[in-house]
Amino acid sequence: MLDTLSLYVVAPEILLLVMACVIAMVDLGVKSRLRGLTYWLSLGTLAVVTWLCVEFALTGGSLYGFGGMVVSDPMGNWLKAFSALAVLVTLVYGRPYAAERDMLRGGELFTLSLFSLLGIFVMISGSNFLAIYLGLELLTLSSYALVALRRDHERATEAAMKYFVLGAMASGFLLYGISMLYGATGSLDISRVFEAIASGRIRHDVLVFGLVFIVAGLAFKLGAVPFHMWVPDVYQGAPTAVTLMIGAAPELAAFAIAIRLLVEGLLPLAIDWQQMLMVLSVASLLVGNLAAIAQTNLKRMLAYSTISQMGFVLLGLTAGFVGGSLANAYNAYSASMFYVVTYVLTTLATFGIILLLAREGFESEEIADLAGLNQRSPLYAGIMAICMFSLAGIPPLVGFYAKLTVLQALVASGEGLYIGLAVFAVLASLIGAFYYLRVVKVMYFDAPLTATRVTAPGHVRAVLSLNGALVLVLGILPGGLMALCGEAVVRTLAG
Amino acid sequence: MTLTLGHYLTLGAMLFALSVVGIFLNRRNLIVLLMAIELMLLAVNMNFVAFSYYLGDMHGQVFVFFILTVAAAESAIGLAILVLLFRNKSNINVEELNTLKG
Amino acid sequence: MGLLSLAIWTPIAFGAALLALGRDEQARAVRWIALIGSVLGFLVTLPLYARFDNSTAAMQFVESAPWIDRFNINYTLGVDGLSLWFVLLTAFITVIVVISAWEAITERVNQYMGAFLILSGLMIGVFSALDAMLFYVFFEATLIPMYLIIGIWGGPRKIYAAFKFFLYTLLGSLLMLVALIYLFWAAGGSFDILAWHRLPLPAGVQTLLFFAFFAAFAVKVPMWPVHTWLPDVHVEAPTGGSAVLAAIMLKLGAYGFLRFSMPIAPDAAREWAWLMIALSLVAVIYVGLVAMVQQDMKKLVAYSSVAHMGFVTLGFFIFNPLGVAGGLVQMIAHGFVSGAMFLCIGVLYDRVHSREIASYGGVVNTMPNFTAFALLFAMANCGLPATAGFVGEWMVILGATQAHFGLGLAAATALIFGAAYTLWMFKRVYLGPVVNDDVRQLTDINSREFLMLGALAIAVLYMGIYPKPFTDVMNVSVSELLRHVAASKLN
Amino acid sequence: MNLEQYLPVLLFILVGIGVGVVPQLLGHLFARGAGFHKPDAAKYSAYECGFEAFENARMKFDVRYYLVAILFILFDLEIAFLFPWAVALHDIGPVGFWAMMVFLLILVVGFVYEWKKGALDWE
Amino acid sequence: MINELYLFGQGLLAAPWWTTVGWPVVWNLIKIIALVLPLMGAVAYLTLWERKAIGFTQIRVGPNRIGPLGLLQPIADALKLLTKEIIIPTAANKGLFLLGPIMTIMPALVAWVVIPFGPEAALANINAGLLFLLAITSLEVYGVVIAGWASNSKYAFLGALRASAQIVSYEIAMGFCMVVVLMVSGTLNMTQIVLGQDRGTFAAMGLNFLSWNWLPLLPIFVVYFISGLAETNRHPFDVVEGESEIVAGHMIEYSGMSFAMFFLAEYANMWLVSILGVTLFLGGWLPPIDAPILNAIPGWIWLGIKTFMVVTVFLWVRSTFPRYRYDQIMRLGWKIFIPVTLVWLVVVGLWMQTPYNIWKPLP
Repeated sequence: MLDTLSLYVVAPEILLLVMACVIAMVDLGVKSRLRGLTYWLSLGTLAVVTWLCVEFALTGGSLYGFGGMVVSDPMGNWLKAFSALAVLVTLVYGRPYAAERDMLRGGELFTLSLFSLLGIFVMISGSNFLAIYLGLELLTLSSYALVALRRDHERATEAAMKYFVLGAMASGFLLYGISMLYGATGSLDISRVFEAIASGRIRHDVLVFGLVFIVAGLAFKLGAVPFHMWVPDVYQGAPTAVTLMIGAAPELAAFAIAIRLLVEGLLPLAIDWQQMLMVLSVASLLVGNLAAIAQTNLKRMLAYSTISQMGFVLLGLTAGFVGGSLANAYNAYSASMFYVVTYVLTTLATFGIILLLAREGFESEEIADLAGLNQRSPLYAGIMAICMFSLAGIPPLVGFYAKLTVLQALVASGEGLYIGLAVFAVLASLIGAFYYLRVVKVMYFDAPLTATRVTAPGHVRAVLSLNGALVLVLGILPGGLMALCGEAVVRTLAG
Repeated sequence: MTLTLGHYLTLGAMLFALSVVGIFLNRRNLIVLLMAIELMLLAVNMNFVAFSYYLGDMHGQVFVFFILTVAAAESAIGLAILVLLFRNKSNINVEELNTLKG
Repeated sequence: MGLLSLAIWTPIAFGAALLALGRDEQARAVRWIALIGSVLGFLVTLPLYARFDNSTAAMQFVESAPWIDRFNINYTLGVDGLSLWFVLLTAFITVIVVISAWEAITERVNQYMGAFLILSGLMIGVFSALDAMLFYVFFEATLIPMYLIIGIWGGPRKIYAAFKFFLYTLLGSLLMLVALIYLFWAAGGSFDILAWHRLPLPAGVQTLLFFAFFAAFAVKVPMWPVHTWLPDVHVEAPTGGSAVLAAIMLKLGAYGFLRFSMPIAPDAAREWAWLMIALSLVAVIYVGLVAMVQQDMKKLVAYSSVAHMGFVTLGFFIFNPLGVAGGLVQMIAHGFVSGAMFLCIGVLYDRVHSREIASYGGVVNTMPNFTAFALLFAMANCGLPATAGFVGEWMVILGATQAHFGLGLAAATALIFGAAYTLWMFKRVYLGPVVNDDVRQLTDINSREFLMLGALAIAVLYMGIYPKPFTDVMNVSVSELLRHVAASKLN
Repeated sequence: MNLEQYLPVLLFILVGIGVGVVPQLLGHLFARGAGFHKPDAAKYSAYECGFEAFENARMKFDVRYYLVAILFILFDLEIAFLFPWAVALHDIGPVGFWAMMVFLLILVVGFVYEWKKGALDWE
Repeated sequence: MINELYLFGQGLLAAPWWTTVGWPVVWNLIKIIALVLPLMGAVAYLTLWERKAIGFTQIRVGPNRIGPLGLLQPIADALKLLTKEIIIPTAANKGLFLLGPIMTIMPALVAWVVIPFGPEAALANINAGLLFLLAITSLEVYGVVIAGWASNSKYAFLGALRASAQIVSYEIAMGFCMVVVLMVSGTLNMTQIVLGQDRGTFAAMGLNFLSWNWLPLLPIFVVYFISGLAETNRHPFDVVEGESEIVAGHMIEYSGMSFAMFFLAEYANMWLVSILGVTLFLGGWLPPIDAPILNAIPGWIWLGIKTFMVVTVFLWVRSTFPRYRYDQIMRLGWKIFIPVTLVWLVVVGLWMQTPYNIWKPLP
């Protein structure tokens, strides 16, 4: 069981775990003026882990460890690399914010971030219900604590409580579904579950019963309507740095487990879950976009925007198995993957700006707080505008290609229903364009409330600029990332 | 009367339904909410143990062990958040959780 | 790097550099760099005309490079007789716009200039793209700078106008996006527009595609009844924005009809031509009447633009060489004339800060030179012979008469409306006694404005007197297009 | 599963409850029967060193009790993990042993963390 | 003889319900009563022995008025408590108030079900014996909390909080101790645990008592014993009922037989912890030295002797040590016992990986 291969497969996780513990210990030892040490140590760890995952991904094969408990495949490794990078960027953006709000005093921010990333990693590499569940819980438990990190902040604790209750309930749903599948198939191993279901010996209604709970649990985690209630509250209530921590990297993990559970495990039931996802995504697109229009709070608006964007991701997942054929599967799943990766990229920059603007004692949460940003700081206004246009799906920004790939996957199915969905999605994103434009409007057309220039530490500024530039550059040259996602999905599902 | 798998599953389903109802209908006290969540996990455990015994497969029971642990960690964090909430708001009524709206 | 790429990326590079490096403190330098960039951008388009081969309908100056492998999207550029002049027109108008903003814009000059330069490159990209996705990217990307231009430097209701502009046009083009993706799939994984031209499609699909394209292009043109965004936007946009919008952006839609709707869905185009013609006639006549009652100069010119673009679409959908070529010539002419009209209004607005016709009267007394230019452009707008406006309208009317006498008659009446509202406005603004102090204190145009209006005046006159260079370029392409459209794709 | 061995457990629980209930019942009966049952307000009020109770007994208490409870849950669960491991230690060999050592190491990290954070300090 | 009794009972009725359900229940009830009655006696006389023992350490006689040598003292106490009025305070939560004592005494008794009094003499020889024990003793804390809460009195409430915090704190250390014992014995079955101590180098030499767990696991044994003191809230860890601070802790509002339940539970628990310690560390019913004369003595007598000795140490400790402060108690539990047991757990684990492993699994 404990062979070298297994250890090799989980090498990034091991490194992450060790460093998370080390950083926790170092944090206890250092004097407060040396707090920077843990920060840089975290960044270094994340950089190394990212590099490691990229290396793994480039080797391209699928390796199983611990008797099939975990798997290291290209899709997983890329997602891990991206999520590690996302956490790294989150920490870079979030640190000045956290420092001003006395959130660094305990030093838990870095440790908990690394642990939540560890949870993400385990989720992504899990190929067994147990491993996936444990990863999920590690992620969510760390997230609960992160949300409540500002102990004296009423809204943050309230958000934490809501997040906790609904998150725990989602885990319960997921677990109940898993228990049903376990009972029906007799295994917790995803590939064995697949085989058992594919054999056709198991009663369909039992499987669907379990499936409903699994999809509901996943929908909770992804924040799809009607399981989205927690998203706006948590986005708004959590300290912005934590909002980013919850809103960026975990989306990658949620996508990964959706693929693992639904595609790798339950593909023979695709007809059933695709229908459920369709309903979820249509509802998400509709509710997310419409509710976002009514928001005045920027974080809350972005929460609803996330809901609608997740609708798009789910839409991609529905188009994999069409008319009894899997011909469209790679296309559809890689479209979703591309969507979620680019979404995370854009979200990072968006919240990066919000974090920058949030000076001490002033959260910069209202959309109106962005007024006249263009006069105060054209660079940051430009980055924010790029992100907003990207989220709205305007070319030549990366968000456009994300929508393009998903729509293309839908249309390529060649069925009227899917083309209808594509048209619906297009109309929904038109509604979406409205509220994204409103943000741009506030930044560019309104007069500024203050004249203070926005300042940031040099490296934060550099990373933020790079991030914004990437949204644009990937919009002009999206081919590489698209090919990467396609390749990763093909290799993973084929291998 | 012998106990069959169906009995255990029914019990599990009832517990689960009870906890879901508890979460959604409870408007009074957050502690009850936490208890409902624990109950939900116990319902799942019931399922797992029943299946595990029925299938003659240990993995289900191992899973239960992990669920128990996670449930403990979960309630630990839940209680901690609850304490924070109580200190900030001086009550733990579900209905009072209304600062965040929109 | 090919000529077309140069034409696209030169202004974009300058624009991006201005955005990145420009500061308000160095407004003077910014203006000069913008001017250099726009002039350079114009100069690189000249060889396109010089080296253009009139005798073939094939794409020229073609360059191609793989862009997004996964969807077989290529960076393919090329121009034919249909698109060549628009490339030049765009680059030319950009120079004019940069000059027009020299003094009018004092805040965030670098952003203004940068936006226009980038917009120019993007629009050239639209006209020269031969890959549908490339076309779409350029087509949509133009929204961003235009949105900002309207929103930042626009009038009192700029925000309303900017949103209206953005959302109206986005709605249309998103439906087109679905159509493009469908075609990609139907063509077996290709976004090559020319390949799509040859793609056989069933009638039902053609109809759906036709209307998807219609949604995008009709809004952009704009055709009645989806034209309502245009007057609002024109009124609120800054002078340069209005000029570019009227001169070029409207042409993007009309060009789209030629490049997409008609050749890809010829059967549907023929089937639904009656609708297009009907809408065009409504635009020409009804909107012409609407223009007559306007109190706001810009609004008046905006409605007149809708009417003139009605001529264009009318010409296109009568499917004869005169009509299509006439439509194209009308597009170019309207590019010069409407741009000039808006710039004239801009000249007045810079001085008086009012666009109400009622605020003016007797401008000729204080601004004689300017009034001369204004008269020329007004005449061109009514389609006076020997001006640019005449050629296109005359060709379209002739073409329409060929198709059906009634059509020609209806189109011809529009000329009367055009003359009526343009000249009435001219009379009220420029002629008569000086009506108020604002007008009394007007100073005549300076050399910069003279240069700008003069260049446009030369273009208008040249095109009116000697339109052969324009028609020569497009003849072969137009007949090829019509031959293609005439053949059914159903089998 | 050999459930027969649990029959005495069940019975013993019943007996245990009986041992709890019966004497209390007897006590009540005796006290009432013998006339010792003489309620009065002072006797039936909560003990407060002779004072009137001046505050609700359901008062706020030190958060450290919560902390102890939370830590207890975590450590107790971890003991639950150790139980099957310990029983099987003879069979699972060095790999099993070292796997648990890794687990314990992580646990110790957590333990040291809370120690240093002062979660274990009572004053 | 026991077997004959069993067969006799089974033969009383031929009906199937009797042989499969009825008689086993009756038989088990008989066994339970046969266990509970002596246990109650032992508990009662432990109180007397406590007073006597403390008396001896303080060079006085202790109770000596009622009966010869004061031997009837416990009976007198019991009668007195039985006739006392049971007070249920007005502010109390009635149902819970009455439940508190029951929840306290029940686990203290039920735990005995798995204690082996001899090789075949456990009421329930279940495989998960130790686990069951841990589970059932954990219920103890409910009684404390319920009593403290239901009384609706500050003293009771604080006392309950203190008691429960203390109990759970030491439960961790105690749990670790049991884990270590499990490691070396490789079974949860109490009987097997005892039998496992009968082997080893010293046992082969006839010095069985040196092969018992207490020697190789000496630190664990010490921790276990002290934790046992704390678990039962005995001196020097009896701050929960510290008379000078919070009078009687969670039991303050109880009187008469209700109070007696707590009292009984405490002493039953003392016995339980002692007998458990004997089972886990001191060889259970096994004779200390492999000598025929000692082997001839029945196992339950050995068990009784050892348990009595351990219980006496409880009393001895009480009369010797001053009371700990509460923070000292918590520090001892968390900061000393847990690390010590953890370290010893690792040491024993490592030891077992070496060739010098002295604990071979039972065949």
